Amino acid sequence: MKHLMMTMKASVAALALSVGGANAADVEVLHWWTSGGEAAALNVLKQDLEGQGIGWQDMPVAGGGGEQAMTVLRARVTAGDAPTAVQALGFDILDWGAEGALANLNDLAAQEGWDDVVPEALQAFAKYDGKWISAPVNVHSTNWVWANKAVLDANGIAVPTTWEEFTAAVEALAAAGVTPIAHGGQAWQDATVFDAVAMSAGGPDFYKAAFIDLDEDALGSDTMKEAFDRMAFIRSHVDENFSGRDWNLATAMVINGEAGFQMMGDWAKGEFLNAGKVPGEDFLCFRFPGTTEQVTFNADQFMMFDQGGSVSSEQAALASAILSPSFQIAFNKVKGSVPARTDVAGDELDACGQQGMADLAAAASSGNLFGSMAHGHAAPASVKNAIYDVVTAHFNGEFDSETAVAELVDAVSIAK
Amino acid sequence: MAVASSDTAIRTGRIARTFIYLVLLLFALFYMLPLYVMLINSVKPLSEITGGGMMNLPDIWTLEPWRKAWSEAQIGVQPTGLKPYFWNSIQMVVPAVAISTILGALNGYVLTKWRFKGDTILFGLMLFACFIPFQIVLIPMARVLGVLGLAGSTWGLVLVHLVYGIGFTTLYFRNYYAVFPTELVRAAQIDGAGFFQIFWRILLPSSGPIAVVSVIWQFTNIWNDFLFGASFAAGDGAPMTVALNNLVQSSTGVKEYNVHFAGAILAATPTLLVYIVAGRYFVRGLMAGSVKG
Amino acid sequence: MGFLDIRNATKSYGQVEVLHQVDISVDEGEFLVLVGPSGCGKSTLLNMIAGLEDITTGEIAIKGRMMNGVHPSKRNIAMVFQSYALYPNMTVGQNITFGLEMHGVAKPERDKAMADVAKLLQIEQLLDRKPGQLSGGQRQRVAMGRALVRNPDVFLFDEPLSNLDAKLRVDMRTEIKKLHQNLGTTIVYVTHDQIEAMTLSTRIAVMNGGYVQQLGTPKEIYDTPANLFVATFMGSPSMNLIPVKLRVDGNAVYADTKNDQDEKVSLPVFEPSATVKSCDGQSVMLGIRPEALTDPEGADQRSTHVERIRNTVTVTEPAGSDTFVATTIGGAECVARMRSDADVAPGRVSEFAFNMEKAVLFDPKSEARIA
Amino acid sequence: MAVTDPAVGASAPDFRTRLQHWIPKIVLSPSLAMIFVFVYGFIAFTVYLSFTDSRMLPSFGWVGWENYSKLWRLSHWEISLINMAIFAGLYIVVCTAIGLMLAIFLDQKIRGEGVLRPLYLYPMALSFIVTGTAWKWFLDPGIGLENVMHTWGWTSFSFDWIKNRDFAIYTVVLAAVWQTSGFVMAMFLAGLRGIDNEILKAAQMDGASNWNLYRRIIIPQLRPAFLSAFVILAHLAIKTFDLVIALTGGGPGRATELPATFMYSYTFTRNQMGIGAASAVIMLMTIAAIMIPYLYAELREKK
Repeated sequence: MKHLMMTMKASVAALALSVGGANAADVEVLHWWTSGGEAAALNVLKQDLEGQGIGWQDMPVAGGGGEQAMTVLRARVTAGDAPTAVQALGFDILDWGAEGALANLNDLAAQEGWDDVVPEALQAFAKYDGKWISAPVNVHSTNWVWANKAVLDANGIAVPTTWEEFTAAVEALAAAGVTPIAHGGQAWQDATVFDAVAMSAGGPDFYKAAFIDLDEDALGSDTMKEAFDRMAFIRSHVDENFSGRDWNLATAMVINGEAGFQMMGDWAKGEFLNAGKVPGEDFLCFRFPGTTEQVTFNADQFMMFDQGGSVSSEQAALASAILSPSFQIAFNKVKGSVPARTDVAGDELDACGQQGMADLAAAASSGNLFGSMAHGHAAPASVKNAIYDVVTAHFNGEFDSETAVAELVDAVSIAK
Repeated sequence: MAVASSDTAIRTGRIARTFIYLVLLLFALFYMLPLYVMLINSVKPLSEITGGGMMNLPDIWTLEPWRKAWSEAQIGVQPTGLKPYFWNSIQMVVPAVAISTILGALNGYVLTKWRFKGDTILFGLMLFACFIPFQIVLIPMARVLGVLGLAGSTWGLVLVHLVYGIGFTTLYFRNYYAVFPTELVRAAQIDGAGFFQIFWRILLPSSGPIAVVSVIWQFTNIWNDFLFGASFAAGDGAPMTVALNNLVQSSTGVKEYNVHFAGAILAATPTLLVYIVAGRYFVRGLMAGSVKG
Repeated sequence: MGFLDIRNATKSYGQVEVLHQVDISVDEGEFLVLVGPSGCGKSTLLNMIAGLEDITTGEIAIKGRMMNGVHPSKRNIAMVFQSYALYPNMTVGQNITFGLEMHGVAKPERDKAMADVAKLLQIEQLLDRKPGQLSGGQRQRVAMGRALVRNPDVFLFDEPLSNLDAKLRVDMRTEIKKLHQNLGTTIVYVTHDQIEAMTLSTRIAVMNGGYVQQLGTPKEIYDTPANLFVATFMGSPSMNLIPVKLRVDGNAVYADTKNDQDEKVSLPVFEPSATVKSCDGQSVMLGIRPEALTDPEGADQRSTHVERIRNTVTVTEPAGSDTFVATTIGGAECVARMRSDADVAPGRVSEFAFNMEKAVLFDPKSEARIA
Repeated sequence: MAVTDPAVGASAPDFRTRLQHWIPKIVLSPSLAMIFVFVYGFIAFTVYLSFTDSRMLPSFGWVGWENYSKLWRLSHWEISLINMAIFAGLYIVVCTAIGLMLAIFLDQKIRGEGVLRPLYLYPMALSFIVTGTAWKWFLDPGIGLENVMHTWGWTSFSFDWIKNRDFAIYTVVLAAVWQTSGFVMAMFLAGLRGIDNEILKAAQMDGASNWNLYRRIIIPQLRPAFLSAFVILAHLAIKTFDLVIALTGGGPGRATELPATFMYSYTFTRNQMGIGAASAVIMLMTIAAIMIPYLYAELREKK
């Protein structure tokens, strides 16, 4: 009993200072990178820190693209026991920033010149109110198409660069008896495709107006209806069993030559490499037709929770290690994404990776880099999920395109 | 089971019996199916799975996925397998099951043998508590655990499972003790036994069957819980289900289904064992009270 | 002041009073039986004596020591339950000594007490068995052993024989009576069986509806029941009740009614009291037990007041030692207890002898006996 | 005389008696305290949250009924309620029917009962984190049952419910029934074994056929088992969450959303805690509407 009372007192004191639960010289890291390659890559970071005498308390919570981890994070923060660093995406970072729960990394950022090397569109999610609050690890771009080269060659199809070429290619594959598009019918996968389709249908300005500014006119426009019509086209060229399928099983269809294309983020590359395929020879990677200039992205970052008003030395070391060029390359080589800083050399990456880096740099400088709606980098979670609802309902035939547009306007207005 | 029904009065004809056996076997197949899928795929190389034919027997049999799931698979940044988390779960489950069963037994004892005004209402309130969806308690629970200084500790988890299990254990024991002769308690009182002596010497020795029901129920629920385990355990103190989830779920990584299934069966082994070992007492326990009301 | 005193004890559950103002004083060595139909409050009263139920108002004292609020184990009582309440997980020996163990009696003493009791009840060979392995009669003995070993001031029995078959019940009844005579203990015994009450007790409290209807020796209860309830509840077959009209004629009082041939019948009341005499012209109930309504040859030879009535026999029930004969007098169904060789047959008119010395009168409105 | 205590003679209850009087309440109190804080306290907190503008974390700006009006405007919520009605209704009825049937069949002195019983019971022991995947595969027309039937030559066989918006909810029922019907079977089996055989013999003397014997004599006597099964099943139906997440993720589209998944998603992944809390309150009220009459009837009867 006495012991309990003491623990209580201690914890109340800890709450008052809002100090995390990990030991003084430890960092506790909440993340959802538990699959083989990702975890191994993260282990690089762990060893780096341990080399500096900083212990690493691992707190992995996988599931649902970080949804589980975010739930757990809320429980931890509510309990007054926030982890030191937390993997997070897009608006979640800004929301935590708005809660005032995150540490200000500006000193470190200035010292290491983050402002100059991290693309502006990405900075929008790493800074809140002018303060750096998280350390970006990578940039995933989501508007990739993955194709089986043998299948394309067999049907005499070149890499399509416009929507028209794409529809022709798809129909050619369908005529040849191959499933044209491999797709997994989960809300986030539907939305990933929708991102790219909307971008190709209406161009970057439309994309920004609709998904970032949430402009009602754009959301309710004929262009949006066109986007939904294109989704319907895609829906009619996926196989019957698409519903509920995991994305990597869809990727396996492309790998096995059962399907021609898959629209998926750059993490799909890992599946190809894992199956022993070589980029450019066995499989092709290219931007979704009609979005060749643009890059929609999502970026993994590590938010640093406030440790009593200042950045602890462990956090600084962790953040510094995350943004170090060597880690950026080592990690992204495994992850399939590209480094969050544009100043590192990409020689070690494969062909697709190098193209990704080049695209990113180009898009960043030409103002064509946009946060992905599907991955929570365009609008807050409530809006994102509201859009998911409509896109998925439409994709599964619940709405026709016209209804979908009306529902979209309505859903976004409720969620805003 | 050779109780009570050794003298069933019902006789069935030959055709009816054949039909009954057929139905029973069909259902046995139905219940076995998912386990079959899991077992079969846990002994195949990954290439056979992604190559299709998930219902087929393996071409190459391998125990590699099992070894990997147990001791090598990546759970967090380190390739520890499920092994270390097994012990975490045990540390959490054993006290939580033991305490909730004992408290449930004591509550059932009080509510049936030491009745007082308003006890029925209190019991109703405890029973209704069983129905609370766990998702809604997550945030306030986190706060309370934080204030108690139990956040991120095994004892915090034990407390959580205790709170949400006690309604059920109380229900089981109450129904069981309701048909336990009150005269025995009165006789013991006259003999000079006190509250705890009566419980310990008279009721508890006769509570075997219902204790089995309570333990099975609690063990299964607590062992399989994910939400609380993920939210209230610190990283390396996480229970088995959280580790399993980390093994199985990965949004953007390669999915090794054979390892996942091996891990799933490993994680389920203790509960399966409990059902197989204690299963025969289970029906007896249910019979002894909980369904008689 | 008696050995066990119950003074104005009442019991209420919330607003409902289930036991009203019970006043009983029991002397040392007495065998008090509480008898009545189920729900009459007899078990509640017993539980109050045991301390298993609170006393709402009033007092209960044993050996002059106030028992209100005293824990059952501190009252130095022992109780035998209807279901025997043997602890199923303990052996017979452990069952018997459990109470001693709880009272901190040392093991050697316990064993000796157990051996004595086991010898007394002839259950030595059962000591290592579990209650589940015993027959009904054996369990009954063990339950009594458990009570005896405590050597209490008062024994409480709660319908201890009702779970036994008929033959065993009679045997155990005799055995309990012997134990009482040999040990001279004070016993309070609850039963709904009036024969048990009559055979065992030194005094009976007949209870109904939460009231003690009559408290007295078995003879008093049987011969001079205080009211209609006691009259009908005690005795088997129960007392005949014939509606009559009282007629005072000088010093004599007659009970007038009609036989089943519609002839007027006048039965002279034996030694009428002043109260009876004051009831001229009133309709009352004449109570007469079957054994006081016989064939003329079977009538009590010592009785000087035997009246004869001719009436039609409706049913005869030969019971071996006696023959019970049903007839209708004054519109009421009556049973006469005749000798087994009495010359009666259904449908025939026979003579019925009334032993008026045993007859009693009741006021039908208040149901009380007119003394 | 074994024990007497001449010292005590006062009319006030002695210490031990008073202690004995309080011990039961003292023993009960920790459980009650826990229930009151962790269940009823939290329910009160949730009710309060449902009237606030909480989004990511609880906040305490009062917004009145706004969350409720938003909630009832969401077609998503409507779908999840309809699904709940379909799911709970079917799940409870089918589980009860299968459980009862298996129990009756198993009660016919079946050889191998000892093997069959654990086979029926074991699904309850598994968590859905992974059996969900097994089910998903099995139900998937491309790789599961339909595919197997096709390879066996029955090419017209079609079983694609999990991919079909109108039928997907039934696959959720199927998997849920798989998990709990064995447990219900055990409850009924226990009930059957507790029935007095003499009654059955008497009924047979009266010339009742087996069918009538069960319909008229045995099943009516299983009332307590029915009630217990109902409570357990109703409680599991309301809490069904993992199953949907693992099996369909709420899809295809939103076809298998249930209130529990709705609440979780609004509270935790959509940062609309106020609406999530409002949906939780509606859920609790529904549970209360079903359970309180039941509890009232059950507990009053036993008194």
